[in-house]
Amino acid sequence: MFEGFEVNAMPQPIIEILKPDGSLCKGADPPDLNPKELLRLYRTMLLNRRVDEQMVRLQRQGRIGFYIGSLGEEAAIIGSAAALAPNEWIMPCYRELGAALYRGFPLFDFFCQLFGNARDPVKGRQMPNHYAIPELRFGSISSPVGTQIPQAVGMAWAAKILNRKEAVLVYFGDGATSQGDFHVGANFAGVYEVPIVLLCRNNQWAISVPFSTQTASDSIAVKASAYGLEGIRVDGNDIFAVHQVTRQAAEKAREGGGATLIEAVTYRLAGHSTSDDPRAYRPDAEVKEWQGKDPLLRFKRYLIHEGHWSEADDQKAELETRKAIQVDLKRAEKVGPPAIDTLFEDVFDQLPWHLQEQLQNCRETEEGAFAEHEV
Amino acid sequence: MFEGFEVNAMPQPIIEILKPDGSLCKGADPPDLNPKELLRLYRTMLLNRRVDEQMVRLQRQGRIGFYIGSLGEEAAIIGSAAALAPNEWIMPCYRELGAALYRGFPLFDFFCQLFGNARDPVKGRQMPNHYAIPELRFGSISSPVGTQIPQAVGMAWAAKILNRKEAVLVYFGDGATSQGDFHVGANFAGVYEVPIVLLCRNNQWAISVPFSTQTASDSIAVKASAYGLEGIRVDGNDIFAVHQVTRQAAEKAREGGGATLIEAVTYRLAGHSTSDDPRAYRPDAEVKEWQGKDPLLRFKRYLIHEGHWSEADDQKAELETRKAIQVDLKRAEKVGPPAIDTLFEDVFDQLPWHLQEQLQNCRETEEGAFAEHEV
Amino acid sequence: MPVYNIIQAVNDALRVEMRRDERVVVLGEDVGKFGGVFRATQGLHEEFGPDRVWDTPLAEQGIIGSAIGMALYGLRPVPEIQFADFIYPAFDQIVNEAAKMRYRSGGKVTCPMVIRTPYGGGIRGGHYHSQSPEAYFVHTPGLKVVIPSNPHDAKGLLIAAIRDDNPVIFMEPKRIYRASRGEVPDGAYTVGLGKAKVVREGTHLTLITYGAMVPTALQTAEAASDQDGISMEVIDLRTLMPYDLETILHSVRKTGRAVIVHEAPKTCGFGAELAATINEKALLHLEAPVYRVAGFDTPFPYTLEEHYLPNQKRIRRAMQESLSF
Amino acid sequence: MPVYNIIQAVNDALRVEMRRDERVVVLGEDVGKFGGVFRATQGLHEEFGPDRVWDTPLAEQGIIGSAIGMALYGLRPVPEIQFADFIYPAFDQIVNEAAKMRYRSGGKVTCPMVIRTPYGGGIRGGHYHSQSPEAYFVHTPGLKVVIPSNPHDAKGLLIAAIRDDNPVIFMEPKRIYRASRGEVPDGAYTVGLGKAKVVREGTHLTLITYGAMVPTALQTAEAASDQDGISMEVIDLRTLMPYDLETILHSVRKTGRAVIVHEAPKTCGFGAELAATINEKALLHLEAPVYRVAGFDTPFPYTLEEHYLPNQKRIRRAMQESLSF
Ligand SMILES: Cc1ncc(C[n+]2csc(CCOP(=O)(O)OP(=O)(O)O)c2C)c(N)n1
Ligand SMILES: Cc1ncc(C[n+]2csc(CCOP(=O)(O)OP(=O)(O)O)c2C)c(N)n1
Ligand SMILES: [Mg+2]
Ligand SMILES: [Mg+2]
Repeated sequence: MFEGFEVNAMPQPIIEILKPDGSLCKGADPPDLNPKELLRLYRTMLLNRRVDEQMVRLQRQGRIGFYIGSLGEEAAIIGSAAALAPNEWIMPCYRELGAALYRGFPLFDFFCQLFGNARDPVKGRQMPNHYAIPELRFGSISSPVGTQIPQAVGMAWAAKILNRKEAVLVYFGDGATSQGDFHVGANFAGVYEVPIVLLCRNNQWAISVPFSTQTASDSIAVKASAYGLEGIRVDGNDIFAVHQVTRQAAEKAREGGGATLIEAVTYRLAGHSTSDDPRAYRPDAEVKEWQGKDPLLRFKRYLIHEGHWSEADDQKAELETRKAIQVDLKRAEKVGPPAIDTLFEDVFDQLPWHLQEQLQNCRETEEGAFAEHEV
Repeated sequence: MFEGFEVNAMPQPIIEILKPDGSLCKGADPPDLNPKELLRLYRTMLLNRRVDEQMVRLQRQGRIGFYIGSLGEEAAIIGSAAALAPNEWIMPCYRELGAALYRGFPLFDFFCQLFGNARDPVKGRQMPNHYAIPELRFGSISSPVGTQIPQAVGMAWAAKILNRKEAVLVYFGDGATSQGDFHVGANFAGVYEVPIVLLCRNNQWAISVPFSTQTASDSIAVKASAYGLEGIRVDGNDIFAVHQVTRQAAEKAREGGGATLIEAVTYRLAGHSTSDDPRAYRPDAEVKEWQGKDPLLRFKRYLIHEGHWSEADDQKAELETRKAIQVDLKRAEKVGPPAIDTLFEDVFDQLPWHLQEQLQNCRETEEGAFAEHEV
Repeated sequence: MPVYNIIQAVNDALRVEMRRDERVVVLGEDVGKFGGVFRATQGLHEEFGPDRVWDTPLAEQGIIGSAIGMALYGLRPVPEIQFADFIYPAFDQIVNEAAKMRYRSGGKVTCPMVIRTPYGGGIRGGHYHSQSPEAYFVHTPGLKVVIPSNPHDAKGLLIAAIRDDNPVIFMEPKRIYRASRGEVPDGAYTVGLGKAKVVREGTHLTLITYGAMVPTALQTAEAASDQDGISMEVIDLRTLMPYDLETILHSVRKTGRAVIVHEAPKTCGFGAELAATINEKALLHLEAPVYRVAGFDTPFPYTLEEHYLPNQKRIRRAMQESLSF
Repeated sequence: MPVYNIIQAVNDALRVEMRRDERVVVLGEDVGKFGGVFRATQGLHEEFGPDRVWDTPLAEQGIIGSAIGMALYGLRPVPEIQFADFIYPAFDQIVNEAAKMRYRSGGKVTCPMVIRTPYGGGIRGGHYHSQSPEAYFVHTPGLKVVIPSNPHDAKGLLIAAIRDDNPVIFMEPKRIYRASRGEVPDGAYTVGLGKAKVVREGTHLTLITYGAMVPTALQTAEAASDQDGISMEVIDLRTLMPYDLETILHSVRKTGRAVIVHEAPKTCGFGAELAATINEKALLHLEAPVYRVAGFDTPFPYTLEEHYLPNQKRIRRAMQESLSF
């Protein structure tokens, strides 16, 4: 039959810099990050890892209702977030705690959000891990998969309209690329050449659905061609490679070069969330194989090998990290629930008559409850 | 910066067989269609063209409320429809009258639908051009752009499940490719390898929006790569090329080879519909250029050159066509509106209490009206 | 004062606000050079240029999704959905995202935007160019819903909506887009959201309606007073969320009778909320049940649309039932 | 008879129908090998194989769009939407396509399918794992809407829905998925769509509710009779469209008082339709206004969900208001 237009025949390089053993790939230029920057990245990854582990324990103990972490995906998240300027917007999915921590999200605020207590920045209205940090240019997290993509494109479009030389970074998973929102977001990004970096954490799974059932395309990166975008595949467990491609994509965006779709090839080492048991649907062997590619260990080896870090430093850092977590966790766990009045705030900028009425009705019905709930 | 994955650099051939002057392209194998088949195709194209012209006049005269035609796109539509077996489903957009006529859609039924009268197959419930001919395996036409795509994929999927060796053909425009429904439909088609031909009539315009604003990709065909599908570009004004690529894609589908995305490059010579005035947004020069590529004229020249047809035959055919149109139009225009009771039918298989009550109420209120409206 | 129709009033409101506030931008299918399929954005592309007015690809979820992003970034987008019937691909972005942004972020993130869309029947548009989906949005906490019935209100309400800090669904009565004409003040003025208007004083019965049904209601009221000496009060709600309960109750307490008129299907339509609330708050003042004259619970038809839509006959019938109860 | 919870009953219904009818197929996110995030499809993939049970890509509009196509082709698809909160990307396919297919084609094309989806709060799911969107679908002509409250009805209603020739939205009360247990007959049986059930007889007041609110209503009724000797009749609607008007009116005419309870936001919720219709058809029997105890008109909260959801306190309060009116 006629020669069809067979894109998938093309080879797709995966960009790598840092090998699992902590050494650099042959010919790869070392990251131009100074030791201070390198250690900030490492400490953030370490913190992200330990917070995740600790919060999963907390959930098992019934102290929080739910948790969703990023075990194994820290490099893809933190490496990319670090490539943006602090004033540039990050539009997250629900796994980018590392990006928030890199920008200085206080652990106390995070823990309060997990508890949904009176000090929760989002007032106890969303599930754990669904915070919003606009003061750090970090968007509001939502559960519906993919909705942040066209929104982020709209933000980048606005930045372009206002002639700000800013890039926007949006995160999403492999599953999200199947949604209409990914399609329209990427298509608008191409048509209006907006300054955005579309970063897909391809962690191979969408809850129990493997990448092979998500799409028949060879990769996520190849989808860029459908929108006239540049598509790049990068080793998502390689913090240097992720950082470098993201920085270049962001720079290109700032300079009017438009959007880039980056596929960070990584793996979700844990269950989808604390509600999930992955043993029901995937082989241990696969998990083991990816454990061998641990981004944190890889980075640590590099730092030690380069003399920026030592086992002693590491133990010290581990202790500090644990301590920091314990201190804020204790404080956060003491805070009571939000006042019931807060239920009615923020639906609109003001309380319309029907909400005033419902608040009044709720007040009267709950009587005591209000007292109980004061903080 | 890193070498991105630049698909758009690739050349994309447009498959052609029949030149505008009616001769075959060098090296192209002549269509394997016998004279009878050739003339059936031609007569259908001619009928499609004359019906469109006549109906636009009818609308201008206020005899019908609206019309949407396919001027200039007849080859893309009829050439592809003819490549399917009669028992294979066609899921149309709203411009595929030619496909329906090829399958034997009676003009009388079509005209009754335009009038929305008592003999309208869809009971006067939809705008002109929104019919349904399941008895000819031709789906129900809907206005929302793109919705038929995932539906057609579901039909092809069902055919596969039931081991029918059938292909499904779905039509849509260039604008439709921007919808989430195109994305999910094509993605599902790739994942489940369903026997479908996705045929995009790229007529360069979506009402007033040019293809260049619709997407930044080089073509529609290239989007196939995002779904692991084969993508083909074909001259949509070349009935032989369209027929051949569609037949091969359908054959591939029946044999378990999965889905194909065909981009038929054509042009909407008229306004979007009778509600539109294209002079407000596009240059005459562009229209003129495409008039020179007229698919009907091209085909006629070929037939005459090959001795299958003559000017005399053509005049005869024109007369017969006009006559056929006049006869059924007269009959159709005489039919009165549907009975008011029909308003309440077919919401569900049966009339629930609330619709019985509303019918009763309507009956009583309209009294006379009912009599008036009897056919 | 110039006399405008509703389209001209909408166009004027957009122009006035775009001149006043750089942050106001317009996007949608065919809204640019072409000026919109109903011409509501005509001339904006010329005056404000390609950086404030865009034609978009054919994707409602992309239009609303990116408009939300623009709002998050600080702009005041006014996206157009070409027909309300085509708003559903954007439904998730509207009800799960725009509507909940402020609440879910603890009030830290807002998305002020106005989604303009023509709604309603009477133009021989059949299933997909005639729908009235307002109840879906009224039922969604976090959205304001506004429906003008005349040029003066259209301009004043649209300007108020653009200046409002909440997402607003602004539904335009396309059936009377051109038929409804009236004096419209030059320049900027607002008609406050949440305020209904008594467009006809009366004593026997209260007709509550909005949008394209207001003229029908008024004609029915005139006919009723001429032919049967019945005095109907007619309320034009103008804003459905939050709606003006006070004006409604004040009128119903006076007349003791209410009939609600809207085009949307009756079951779970906005009229259900009004009837339920009136009964909840004014039961003892009611001399008769609150009746609803609405579209039938069927998809919107083509040929018989004038029988589907509330018309004078059906409103008169409900009036008589109420008065003779 | 085996004792099942609602999930097991749903699973059993699917198995029974898939054994009976080859055309019945299941698709959705994580419904295959994994058996669904709530385990409702557990074992189906093993028993019926990869040609009748599929995991799909993460795209609700793709799930429903292709399910519609399957139905058009002659299958009986039972797509699952993982949470009702995520049904909106498929809203256009549901309300503009599935709901209108029969009508717009003059009755020539039908699409019998059952969209299963868990709905409602009480599981600490916050905004996006707690919603009750039933009113959107009840307001859409062409859709049936079914909501069971116990294992017996869940199985019988789901089987009836699968055999029904219309598109059915089948909403499952996830809060009581496991908590609600009861005897479930083996094999196939149906509970007719459109028939409500009086789950508690009473004389003073009628509580009308459905789904996860039924147990709450019953507990409130028990408490009211124990503590105040008040006799409440409780109606479990089971089907919302078409709903069982006769059973409702029969009860309200007897008790003269009605309170409607649902989780969804009050404004334009299904309770509005019931209240409006009861007032329309039984005004003279009413001793008090019909009250609604519903979710507040806010997005669904997280920490304070038990205060958001109708609870015994709030139902009791409405009851007292009604009785003391
Ligand atoms: C619209 C929508 N559908 C379904 C879900 C349920 N859900 C939550 S996460 C998830 C999988 C997401 O996979 P992916 O996009 O790859 O992100 P990952 O979790 O792997 O980071 C699903 C199906 C949802 N949150 N939103
Ligand atoms: C969801 C939706 N949005 C908008 C419209 C209005 N509309 C009707 S046709 C059309 C353009 C379609 O362009 P294309 O897909 O290229 O098909 P063509 O008309 O060129 O054949 C638009 C915007 C619609 N019918 N449905
Ligand atoms: Mg994933
Ligand atoms: Mg087109």
